[in-house]
Amino acid sequence: MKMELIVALIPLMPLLGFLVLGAGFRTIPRKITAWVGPGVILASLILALVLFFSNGKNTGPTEYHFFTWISAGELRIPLGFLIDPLSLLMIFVVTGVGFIIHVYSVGYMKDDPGFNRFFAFMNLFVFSMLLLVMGNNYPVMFIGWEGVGLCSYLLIGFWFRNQEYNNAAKKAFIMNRIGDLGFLLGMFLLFTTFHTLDYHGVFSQARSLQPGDSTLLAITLLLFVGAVGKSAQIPLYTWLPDAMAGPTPVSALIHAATMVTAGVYMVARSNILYILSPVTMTIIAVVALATILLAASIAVFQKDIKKILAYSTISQLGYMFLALSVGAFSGAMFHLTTHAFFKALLFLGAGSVIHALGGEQDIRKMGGLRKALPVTWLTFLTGTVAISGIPPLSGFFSKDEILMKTFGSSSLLWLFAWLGALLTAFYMFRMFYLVFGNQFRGTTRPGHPLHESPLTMTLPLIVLAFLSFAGGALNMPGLFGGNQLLEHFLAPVFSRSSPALQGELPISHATEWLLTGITLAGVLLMIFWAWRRYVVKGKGLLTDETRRPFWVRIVAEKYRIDELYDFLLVKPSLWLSRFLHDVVELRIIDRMVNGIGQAAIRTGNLLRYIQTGNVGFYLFVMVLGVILIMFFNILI
Amino acid sequence: MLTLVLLLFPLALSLILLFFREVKTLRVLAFTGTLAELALAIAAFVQYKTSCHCNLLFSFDWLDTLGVSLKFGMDGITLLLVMLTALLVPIIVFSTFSHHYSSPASFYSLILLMEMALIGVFTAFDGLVFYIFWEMALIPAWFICALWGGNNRIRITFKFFIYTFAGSILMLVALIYLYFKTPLPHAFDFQALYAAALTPAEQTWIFLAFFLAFAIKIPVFPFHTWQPDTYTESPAAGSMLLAGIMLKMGLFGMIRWMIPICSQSIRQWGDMAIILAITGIVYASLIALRQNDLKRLIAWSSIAHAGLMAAALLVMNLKASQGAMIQMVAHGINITGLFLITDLIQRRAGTRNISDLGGIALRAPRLAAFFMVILLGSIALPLTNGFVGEFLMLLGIFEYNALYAAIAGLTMIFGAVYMLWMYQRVMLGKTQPATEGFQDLTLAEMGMLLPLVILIFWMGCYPSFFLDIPFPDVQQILYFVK
Amino acid sequence: MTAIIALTVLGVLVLFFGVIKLQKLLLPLILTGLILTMALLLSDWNTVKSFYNGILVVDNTFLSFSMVLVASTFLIFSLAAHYYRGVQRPLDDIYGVMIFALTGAVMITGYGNLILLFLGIETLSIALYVLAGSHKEAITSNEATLKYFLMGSFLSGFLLFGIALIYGATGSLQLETIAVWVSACSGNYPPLFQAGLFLLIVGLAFKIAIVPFHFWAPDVYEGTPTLLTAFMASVVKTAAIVAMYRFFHQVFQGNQGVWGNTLWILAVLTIVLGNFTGLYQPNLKRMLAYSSISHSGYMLLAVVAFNPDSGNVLFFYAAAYSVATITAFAVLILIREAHGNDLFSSMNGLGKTNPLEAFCLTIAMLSLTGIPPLAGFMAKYYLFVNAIGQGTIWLVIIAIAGSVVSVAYYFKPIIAMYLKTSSSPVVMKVEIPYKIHLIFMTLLTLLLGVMPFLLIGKT
Amino acid sequence: MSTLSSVPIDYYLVFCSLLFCLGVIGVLIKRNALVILMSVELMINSINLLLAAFSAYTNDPAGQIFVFFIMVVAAAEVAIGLAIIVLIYRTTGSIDINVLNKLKW
Repeated sequence: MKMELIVALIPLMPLLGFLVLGAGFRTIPRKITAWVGPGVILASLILALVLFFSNGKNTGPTEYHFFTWISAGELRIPLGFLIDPLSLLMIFVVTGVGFIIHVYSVGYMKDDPGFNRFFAFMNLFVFSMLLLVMGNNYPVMFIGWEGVGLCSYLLIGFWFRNQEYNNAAKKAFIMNRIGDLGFLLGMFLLFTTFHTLDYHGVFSQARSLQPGDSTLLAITLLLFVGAVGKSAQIPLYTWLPDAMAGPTPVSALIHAATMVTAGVYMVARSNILYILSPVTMTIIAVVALATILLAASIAVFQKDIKKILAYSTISQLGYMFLALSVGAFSGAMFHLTTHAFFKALLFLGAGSVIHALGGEQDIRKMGGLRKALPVTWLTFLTGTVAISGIPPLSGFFSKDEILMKTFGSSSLLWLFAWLGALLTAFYMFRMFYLVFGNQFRGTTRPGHPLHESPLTMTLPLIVLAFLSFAGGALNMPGLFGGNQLLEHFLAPVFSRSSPALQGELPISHATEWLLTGITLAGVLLMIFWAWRRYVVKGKGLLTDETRRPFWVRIVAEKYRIDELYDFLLVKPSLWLSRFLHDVVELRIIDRMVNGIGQAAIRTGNLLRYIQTGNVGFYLFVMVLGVILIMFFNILI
Repeated sequence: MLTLVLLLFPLALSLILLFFREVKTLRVLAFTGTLAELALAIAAFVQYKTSCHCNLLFSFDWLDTLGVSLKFGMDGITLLLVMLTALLVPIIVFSTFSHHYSSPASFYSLILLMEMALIGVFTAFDGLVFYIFWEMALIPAWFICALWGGNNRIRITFKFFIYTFAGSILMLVALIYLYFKTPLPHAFDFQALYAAALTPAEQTWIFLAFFLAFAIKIPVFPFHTWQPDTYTESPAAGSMLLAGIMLKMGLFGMIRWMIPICSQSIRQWGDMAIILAITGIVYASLIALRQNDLKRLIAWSSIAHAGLMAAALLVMNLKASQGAMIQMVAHGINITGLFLITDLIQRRAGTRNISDLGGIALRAPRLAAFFMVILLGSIALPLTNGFVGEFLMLLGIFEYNALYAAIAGLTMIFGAVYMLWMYQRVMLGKTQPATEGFQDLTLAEMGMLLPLVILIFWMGCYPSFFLDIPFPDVQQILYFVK
Repeated sequence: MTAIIALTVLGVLVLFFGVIKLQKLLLPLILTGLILTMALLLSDWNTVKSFYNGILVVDNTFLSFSMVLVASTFLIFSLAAHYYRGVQRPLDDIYGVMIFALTGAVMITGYGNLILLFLGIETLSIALYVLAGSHKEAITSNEATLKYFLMGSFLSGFLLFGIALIYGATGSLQLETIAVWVSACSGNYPPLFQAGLFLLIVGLAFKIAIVPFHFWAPDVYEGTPTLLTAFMASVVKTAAIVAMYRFFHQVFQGNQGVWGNTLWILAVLTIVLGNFTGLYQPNLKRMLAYSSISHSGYMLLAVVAFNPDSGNVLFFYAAAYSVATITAFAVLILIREAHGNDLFSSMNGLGKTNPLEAFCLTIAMLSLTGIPPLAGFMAKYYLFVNAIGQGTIWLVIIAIAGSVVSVAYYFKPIIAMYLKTSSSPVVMKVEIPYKIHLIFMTLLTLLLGVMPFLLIGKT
Repeated sequence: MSTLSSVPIDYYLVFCSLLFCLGVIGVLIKRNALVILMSVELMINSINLLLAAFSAYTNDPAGQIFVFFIMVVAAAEVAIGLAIIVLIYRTTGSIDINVLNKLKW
């Protein structure tokens, strides 16, 4: 089979699925959908594997051009794909995790009237995501970039009867659009500097630039704005928690595993640009840390199981950006991958819990589900342990690597990252204990007993649990005698920027062991505390919240950031809108226009009174006219 | 010759229609006629493409004493817009079948007259002929809007007429003035006008005259005040004709007549105009945020889009101009689609007020899907027609001045805000009393919307086809400017 | 010359027919007579003759404008049958006087001597005094004729005084001789001559209804029987403007003279006042009066921007204007019959009840506004080209501003007819010939707009 | 002839102008149609005199011929004028020019 075809088919399969399901979203029976929906994703997964193994040895980048998409003057934007380790990794994450989640959804959405619509959108999402990661130039990435935004909009607002959900969806789309504008401007600046938008062209030219070049600074910052929007970093993160309005598989796929990591991918993709603009890197680092701590701290007080996971996602993304900011691109990609595994797992697990409780999401009404949902319990535990970073689970390795690299760059950064890690462990186990520990606090509806989810849901859980358990093997650090597979695999992509990385000081194994030890100790301590607090003392958050100290309340209310934005942006723009329409438009501009007309009519009304109808007057005026004419022409 | 046929066929048809009374026959005649016109347009396109870009010239010395010659022709720019016109009019005609307009004969014949005038405007290669058709287009437009419009149509359409008339008549003076500056023997032919020798001052005056005329027609802030009311009060067909095609007259005039003739003064004063246009983008978008009337909201959005196109043309670089060219078509398609949908909704729900609507998607998923697609087109999502244009235009503006691009780019955000808000209130949520018994699209209606949707994706996925049509001529004009 | 004789004879014949009680045959006689005159005029096209040692000059200017006058009269007469349907009294006097008025008008299109100018104008005016009052019973008609007479005779006094002074200054009444004298004094004219010149202008301005000598127009138009108002608005105005043009053309050999600024100002005044005052008129007839004033302003523009081509401009403009105006008056007559008044309110819903008439009026209005592709537009366009060619661009800009304003009142009837609905719709009974006549005039307006080359550049 | 030309032309000019102005003033200040008519006649006659004088001085008969024409026309005008005045008198019972102003604005 020709390579072009395979490469083309990888994204086209999901598109096909979308078209089929979309066209017949009223007619196609669920059975078929249940096969088509996941089927197409599986197909592209297999195709990806074929692609991978067929050119197994040469991991060098290969570009595929299909046709010229846009062309004007010297601007030529081909619709082309770039297959290199980075994009391959992303393809695997997207199709792999995507497939698992599709399977899960078959069970999860079983009774939903919008079954076909759901899968159509999901396929569309995968298509856009694949475009995003496969494109060989920024505009094509942008297609996917906005496409996934659209899908996220459509899927968050999937149950569109509920205007709350719709608001959440709208919020997500608009916040993304804000980021996208940054991305767009970044692209424009790229084009005006490099006169091309192909990765190859841009990077090859960029390498010749001096570090700290001001144009590059601007470019990278603008692109980063896009990343911030897409990957829910400060200040554009508030849409992600609300995005939990969507069905849980959506949260798992889009808002945990894939879409939100697009920003990370984009920065990693343009690593050379970022390496060359240290200022941006610093800014990213600051933003990332702030996000980590902010999100984690909020997560500690959340009551909605999905919201907790959402905030945890935000902070994990923060870790990825942190890694990027210290130039540990492969580390970031590694964490991206493992995170995809365990966060998807956690979401799906949460989904299974919610499913079991008939839609209940408040962890105060849960508890003691261990007996009722053994599989879910076990897999969820795996996820929790993984994300908390306890060896030998995947999360440990990826996070550990990031911490190391951070320490390598600056110990202060490391300190905050470490704090974040502790918080993570705490809120994750808090949630875990509240959901599965102690007794059941909620109420089961009659005829709807607590039950384990069907196989279509549990099987994906198990698979993901395994992945998040063993995922660490992908990139076992040298410290533990691993041979950093992923790092070597990705090396060709980041090698270009590695020369610039030589500056970083190497860390001795001793320090590494020490740091790991400290981290681990802290994490275990946190888990213990969480256990004391929520299992032994059995506090089910039943303490009334009014007696909390002020700062706690602030944190519990998410620092009132939403309110702040509402006050700073939404309200003013609405007020401005009204002002412009009622005052500027009607009172000033339109009145001026009408005023001219009315003035004319008034003049007419005045002038017509000259016509008094009195002959004497007429004669007089005429003579006057004659006299004037004579006067001006002859006497002067 | 084909050009002449293209021009006279609608005229003839509009006269023929006057002799029929029966509504059915009228509809059939009008629809088939406009389809035939479309076929003619396509034929013209093929001929143009195949016969080595000879621009199908038809010329007849009309007033040789005054250097006026009835000169019609086609180049890429023209062709694109003629095709747009020829495509949209049948759809518009089709959309009227479900209405019962009083005195249908005159209604359809006016629509055809309008089509003729529009094609005349686009195909005119002679300054005065251009002006003549420009004014001519106003009459049927006014009658359509005034005769079949809403309640306080008289005041509003009158304002529309006198405002646009006032704007364009200054252009006449400018044209005549140019005429005397053309190399001997004086002529109105556009090559001659391009060659007119002007002092900077003269050029500035002429630029102002042209700009006023076009700015009012497009409309560019702050000359837009006639537009929202007119779009709102007009019958559906009228709004579509105005927004879908007539708006393009102004933009077309800019690129065909204003830019080549007064490029110097645009370089000098253009920034003012561009700033106006860009202000208009933000201004209109902001106002659109709070509109409760569907049509009005679309009207405001149209002002925003038009502003972007005007700005793009005024920066006078290839990308922006190409973007503007394709965006003209895209905007024509999208806004027609939006008005069609509005019309469908109004006819089913009996109201256009966003606050009274809701939950239509529950009852009419097909409509929801079509609406969503068109909406995506108009908020410029990649792979829809809107994106290509906006990308190119913003890129071009960015090259001219990054700040302008940044501000103009806000349209991406605001557009999403008000459009999605509107969609949410109209289509999503729970059903309202008005939308309880909402019917989904019939096959006919889908057939009406399908061409638009296809074009939206076609232009989005493979825009090269459309970009290549005007490219040589745009390039030539811009080369001429340099 | 033959034409003038023919017309005179025709007038006499009309009266004679009246005496021998052949009322029925009056109109056929007149119409054939007019056609005959047309033929006569056409017959000596492109010949330049002068009669009575230069008192009357027959050249293309004379011929073309005479044709416009005769044609307009023809159009008006073909309305007469309908207009005087119910009237019992013999009409030979009115018709006859109309013919004589026409004769006077034709005379002053070809005068080569100020005596003939004076005679022509007086023939015209005196006839018009009679016609204005021809509706004896109506007090408005009386008032109209009184006002017209008083002002007319008064102003013709000025005209005469002007002629006298010119005579005194130049020593001749013959245009050629005056021309020689003028070219001799090369630009700086003695005050005596200037005074004469301006008094002459004033006298003619009165006939053309140029501000501030326009006062008679609205009142007299309104009071005069509509048919004759049409006559005044078309024939008289054309004749007078031609007289002015001819004087400048002959005497100053087509180059600018001292009168420029004065006429410039008069033109501005006329355009502004005519258009603005038109805005507020409640009834169609008075509105048309003001419209005619503003149009005399436009015509004056051609004289201000004086150049050899002005004749063509005036010719085309006069033709286009006359046709449109007569059409408007033709519909006005119908409306008056149907409603007893011509308020805009009484035109409501006309588009429904009488689509044809409404359409014709609409076309007339659009043509007067100057909307392409109608005659009015081409006329204005030609005028503006001519003026801008002479560099009077500001005057043109004022003129177009005026025509923007004029939209406001020209659209009043259109809006009334199509957009408003009347509580008690009256369907006007119109007999076929009249309809045909209307259609004919409307087509003429369209034709002149689409094929202006038929008339442009022909004088 | 000699007697005519023994007076300088300027005298005629001034005198006739004065007469003319008198006529004008008469027209302006009087409200009686009949008197106005007479004033107009005065104006015309002043012009006649002027023309005659000019023609005498330039030895050109045209002027004097013109005078005859003017007399004729004036007569006609007066005839019409009187007729109109009579008409007005019949309808309004007065010959005050300001009584009739139905037509205005």
